[in-house]
Amino acid sequence: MRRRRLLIRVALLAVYVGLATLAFVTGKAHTVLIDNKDTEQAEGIDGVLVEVNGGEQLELYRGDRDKVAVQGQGLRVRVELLDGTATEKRLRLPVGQDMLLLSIPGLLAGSETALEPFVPVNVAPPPEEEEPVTSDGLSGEPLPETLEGEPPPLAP
Amino acid sequence: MRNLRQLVTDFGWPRIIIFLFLVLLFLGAPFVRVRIDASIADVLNRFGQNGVFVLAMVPMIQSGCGLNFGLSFGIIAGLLGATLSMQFGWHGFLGFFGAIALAAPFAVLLGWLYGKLLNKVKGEEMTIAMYVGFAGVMFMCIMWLLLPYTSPNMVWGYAGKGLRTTITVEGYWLRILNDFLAIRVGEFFVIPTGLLLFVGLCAALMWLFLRTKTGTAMTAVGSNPIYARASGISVDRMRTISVILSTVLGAVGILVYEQSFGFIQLYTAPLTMPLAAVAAILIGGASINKASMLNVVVGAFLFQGLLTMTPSVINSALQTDMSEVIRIIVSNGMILYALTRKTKAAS
Amino acid sequence: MGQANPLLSFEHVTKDFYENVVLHDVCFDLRGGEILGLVGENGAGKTTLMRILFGMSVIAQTGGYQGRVCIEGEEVRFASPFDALEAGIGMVHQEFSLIPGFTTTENILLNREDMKPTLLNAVFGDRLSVLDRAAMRRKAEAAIARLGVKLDPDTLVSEMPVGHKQFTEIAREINRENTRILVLDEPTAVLTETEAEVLLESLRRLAAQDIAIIFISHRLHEVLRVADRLVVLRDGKKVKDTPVAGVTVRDVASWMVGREVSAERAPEAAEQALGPDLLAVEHLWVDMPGETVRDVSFTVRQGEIFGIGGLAGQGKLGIPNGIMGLFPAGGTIRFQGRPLPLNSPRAVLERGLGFVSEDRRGVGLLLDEGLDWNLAFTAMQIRGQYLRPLLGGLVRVRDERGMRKLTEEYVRMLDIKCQSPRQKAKELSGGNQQKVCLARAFAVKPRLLFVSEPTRGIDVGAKKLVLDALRRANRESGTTIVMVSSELEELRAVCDRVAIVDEGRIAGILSPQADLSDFGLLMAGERAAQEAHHA
Amino acid sequence: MSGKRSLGRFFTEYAVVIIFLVITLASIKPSGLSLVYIVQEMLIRLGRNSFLVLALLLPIYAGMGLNFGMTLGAMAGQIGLIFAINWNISGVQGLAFAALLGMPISLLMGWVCGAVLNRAKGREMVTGYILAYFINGIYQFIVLYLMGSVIPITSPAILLSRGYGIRNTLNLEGVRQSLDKLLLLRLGPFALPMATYMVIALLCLFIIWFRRSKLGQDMRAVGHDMAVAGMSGIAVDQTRIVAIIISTVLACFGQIIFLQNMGNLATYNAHDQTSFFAVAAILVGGASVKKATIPNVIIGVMLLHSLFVVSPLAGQKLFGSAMIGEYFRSFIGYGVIALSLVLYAWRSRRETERARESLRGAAAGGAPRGE
Repeated sequence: MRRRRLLIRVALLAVYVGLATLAFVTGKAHTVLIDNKDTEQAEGIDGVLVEVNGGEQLELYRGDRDKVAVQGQGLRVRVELLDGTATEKRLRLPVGQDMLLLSIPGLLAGSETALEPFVPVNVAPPPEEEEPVTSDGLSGEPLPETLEGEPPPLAP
Repeated sequence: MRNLRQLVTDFGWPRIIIFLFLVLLFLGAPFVRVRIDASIADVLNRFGQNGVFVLAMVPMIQSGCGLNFGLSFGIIAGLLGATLSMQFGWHGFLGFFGAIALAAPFAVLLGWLYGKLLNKVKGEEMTIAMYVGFAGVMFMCIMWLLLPYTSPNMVWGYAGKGLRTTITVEGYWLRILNDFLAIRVGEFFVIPTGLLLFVGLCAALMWLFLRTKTGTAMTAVGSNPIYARASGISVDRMRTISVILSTVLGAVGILVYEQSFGFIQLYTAPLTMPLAAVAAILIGGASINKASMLNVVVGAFLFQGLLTMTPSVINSALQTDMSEVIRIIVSNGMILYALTRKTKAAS
Repeated sequence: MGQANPLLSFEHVTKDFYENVVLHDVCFDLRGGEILGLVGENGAGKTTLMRILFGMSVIAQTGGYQGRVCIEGEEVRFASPFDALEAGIGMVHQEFSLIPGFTTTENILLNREDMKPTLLNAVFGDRLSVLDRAAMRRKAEAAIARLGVKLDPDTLVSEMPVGHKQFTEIAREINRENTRILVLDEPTAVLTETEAEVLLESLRRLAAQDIAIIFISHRLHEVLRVADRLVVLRDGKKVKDTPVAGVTVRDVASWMVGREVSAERAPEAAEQALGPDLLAVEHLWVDMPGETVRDVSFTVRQGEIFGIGGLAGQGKLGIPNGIMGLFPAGGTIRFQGRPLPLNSPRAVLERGLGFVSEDRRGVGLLLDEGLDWNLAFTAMQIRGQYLRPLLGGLVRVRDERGMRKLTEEYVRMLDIKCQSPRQKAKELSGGNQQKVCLARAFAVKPRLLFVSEPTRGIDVGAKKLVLDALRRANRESGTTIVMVSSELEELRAVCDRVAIVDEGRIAGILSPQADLSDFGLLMAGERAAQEAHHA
Repeated sequence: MSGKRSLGRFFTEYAVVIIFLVITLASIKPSGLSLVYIVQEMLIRLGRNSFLVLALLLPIYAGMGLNFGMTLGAMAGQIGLIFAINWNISGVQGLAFAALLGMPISLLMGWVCGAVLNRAKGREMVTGYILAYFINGIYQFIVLYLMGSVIPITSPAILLSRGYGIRNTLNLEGVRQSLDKLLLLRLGPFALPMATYMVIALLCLFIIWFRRSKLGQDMRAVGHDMAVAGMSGIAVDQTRIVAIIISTVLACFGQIIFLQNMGNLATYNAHDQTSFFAVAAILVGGASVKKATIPNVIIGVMLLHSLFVVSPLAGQKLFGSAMIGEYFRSFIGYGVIALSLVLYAWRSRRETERARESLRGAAAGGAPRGE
């Protein structure tokens, strides 16, 4: 009996860790920059419609760049040219990378480096935040003036 | 060696740790360019400022009502006294002692009602005291907006009605006690003798009261209520007297605090003060049904010492505002330590 | 019904608490289906015997016991009451151990509920299985049926009459399948006559189902009616072990108390000239938990030492506590001819009545304060003594010197062993603490002094000193004393008259020289044949 | 009991609920809010707060009064959320991740809280309150100083400019209302966050099931009479600790549901008000320190929050200042907790006296009383 209970508890622990990683992997959000600039292999395409993971279509002219937030690791990109031909590609996103750059011309040309991590160079300093207000029963007043911060109402 | 160990157990380990921590801060001060004399002056000032609050804890602990989480009633009475005295435009000593005189009837009335309530409710008195106190403070917040105060110094500029959140005591009775016979040594070091004398007077009166016939009866009710009842003492009357005393001292305490601090803080300010006073008396070594003058002095000194020293020394040493967090952990830790002692719960 | 060896047997069981012996070489045995009546005065050792049987921790803490306790021949030493329960021994206490908010079924099955396992058991253990309410109900009804009483399994215990609570507790004990021995400690104390009768009837039915029963009670006529055999304990020794046939209540009473008069009775030179009635009590009732007084009337003469005796729980302690106003009371009391208000300790103290409580540590002392405090406190509060004016009489403060002088005076008089007058009361021995309580009462110079259990739990030397102090106070300063005690010997040695209280009423008042079995009879609740003449 | 007395008992029993009902109804008209808006607010707040209030039930069963120490669970939930935001996990998975991460922390906190409360029997509520502040100090130490320096927090969006310590308010953009929007049902003018309601319903089922389990029965026994439960072999202290652990873990999940609905996390203040609101709500619903049921929770949340919606505007109309409305509702909030605690303590004292009298009645059979 002892052994069986131990076995079950280990199994439960495994399920717990599994669930956590599943949530992590499927939930991880990335921002993908859709880029239509010239690159060494291919130059930008004039007028192209790009749809990522079934989201709404982005219209890009040559030299444009747009941003899309993606949930999960899978990336399904559907590119439609002015002349109507459409191609669809499936890509894997590296888990740890928050920001990535997808070059549409590179993608169409089938180059390996179409999708590579994007390191934000000069990130604008986050707005100057006020001194952290720590409060408890002994110093700052515990009860904010408005007891209930007004939440944005649910979209009716 | 034996009495050293005895001293340690009497004094209790947590208090020794805090005391050593405070000594460390004082020793470390010069290395981080913090002036020792200015710090000591600051500690003395804050000791006087909060001394009466901590003293207000003693009567209710002695009579077995436990820690007075409802001190806000005394503070409300004090605020009423202060605002009325300012409304009448009294200045200087008349202003300060007038405020005490005006606050006294409110304090006695509120104390009596609060005492009656506590007698009806045995068990979980502290939680009830806390929430009745909070409700009282909130009720006063509404009153501050409605009461017909007119003195320009206190009323909101644009509306002309309802009191400001903080009212300066400038020109009325600012530092009336602090500067009385103040001794100034060098540019930074000043001893607020008036303030210390006043606090000393209150402590002496309390020490004396505890020696009187009623005072003795009250202490007996605290240590064994059944014994007191068997000796013809009315337990409920003694507890009510101790609550009234604690509330009156609370009123005096807020006035002493304001004259030294410089501002009358209304609305939700009183919510935090009871916990600070409770933490101080417990750091001083008081238990849930026994508190002495020594506990008051040691407690107020250690607690205020902690409050003044940690921000200056720790911040400059570690370049962070860690002091806030340390103070929360230490003071609440002390209350927790007292609440989990094996003494029988307040009757 | 005889088995090979007896179901339960005590062999040469001996036990002592510090230096006084509580049980001395007790041997008796018990067969299945037999009802054994166990009787004896307070302190005769009944409770200690049961504690040994149940392996209560207090026994191990005070040095364990000698001798053997055997079940079906092999020796058993239970580490805790739970082991006893597992071995099939159930115990029904006098004060109920039931959960008021639970129904009868839930109480009967408390912590032995039937459960349906759930898949969570594998992970969190069997406390997460669901209760099988239907099975629980069936088991409860079976246990009630075995008792032969009608109990509704769904009513809440808090809404039950007292008798039903008793049956619920018994049902809980016998619900355990392997219960073979059932111990009942004063089960009929709180029951009315009819309820007691139903209880006895159900006990006989249980015995018929081969369950052995130990029936502890002071109601001798009930014991004689239901028990097959009788064991009488006195001062820790088994003095009688006989079948019930042919035994009368008078025999049992004399066995219970029959001992040669050991404490010497100082022959009074001349019968003291007793003054008029100082205290007259009519139809006094007192609501003191465990010591209820129903209807007591008596008078006490000026200068007399009036004794009140009786078994524990009969209400003798209720009398002083009620008159002194410590517990709600009613009836009319006249002191020195004038009516005395009830339920107000202050008024009674001001009229000059003093009280030394039986509960030394709980009521009698301020444990965290010094001796001077303890002694002078009542005098200060009632008489305003030991206060000195300060600031020109504006305020009166404790006169520390006066209090210390008073303390030193009484420390000498009562030979209280202490380091200094300021020593904390909790640091003194039991005997010295009792002397402090006495000194506190004497300090108020009372006209009438109630003394409750003055010698309980103190060493023999201190007992003699306390009793002498009481005699001296009575003879020298003429204090009338009402002494309440369960030590019959002391009452007969010290008092001029002794009243015996049974079930909240005075069963009778006897002279100290009266025959011991008369005392025994009164204690057992048999009304004395004729009203005892005043000595 | 005679009709009159049981009516009297009804009023004292539900005095709090009645007072609240009257005040709320009275202030609806002056607040000028449309009924549709109020009902919609009720639906949102039921989803947001019910889980937290339900977390109070188990400690009440186990006789430990109102668990002010549930704030510990709220802090654990917030720590979980901080990590979820740091690793930028969005949507319902973000909530799940936060909950999974918060669970072990709240389990540990619950164990600590239970052990401390066992050392302060008889004054559990105030000890829980102070313990919440004490752990708040440690929480601030971890979140303000360790996160970023010792604990690997990388996302610049949530770190303070000085490189370590979490900012005052975090924008829960990724997970905002993800649970509420999961199954948003449109019913006429109202939007019903069905997914949240389902999670709450699941918890209610668990509580109902739990009451019928052996552990639930032990808990009720300990709640009614600790001594008798102990004598019958129930591990009293351990049962009480389990009650607190479950309550703290539920508070952790509840806080995550609360914050996903609010949309932003006040890192250092959000948990201060959690226990106040939950306790006020359950007491307004007619619960007491010893007796609480699921209906008390539902009624309490609706009543308390409807007043919190209407009172500022009512205050504006009646007294000409919204501030009065705000203070009024804080006064009512604290007042209801004080009132119900006082009523409960006073009634239990009177009950013990009445129980004594009923005994006395039998005892004083002999002599007619006080003749």
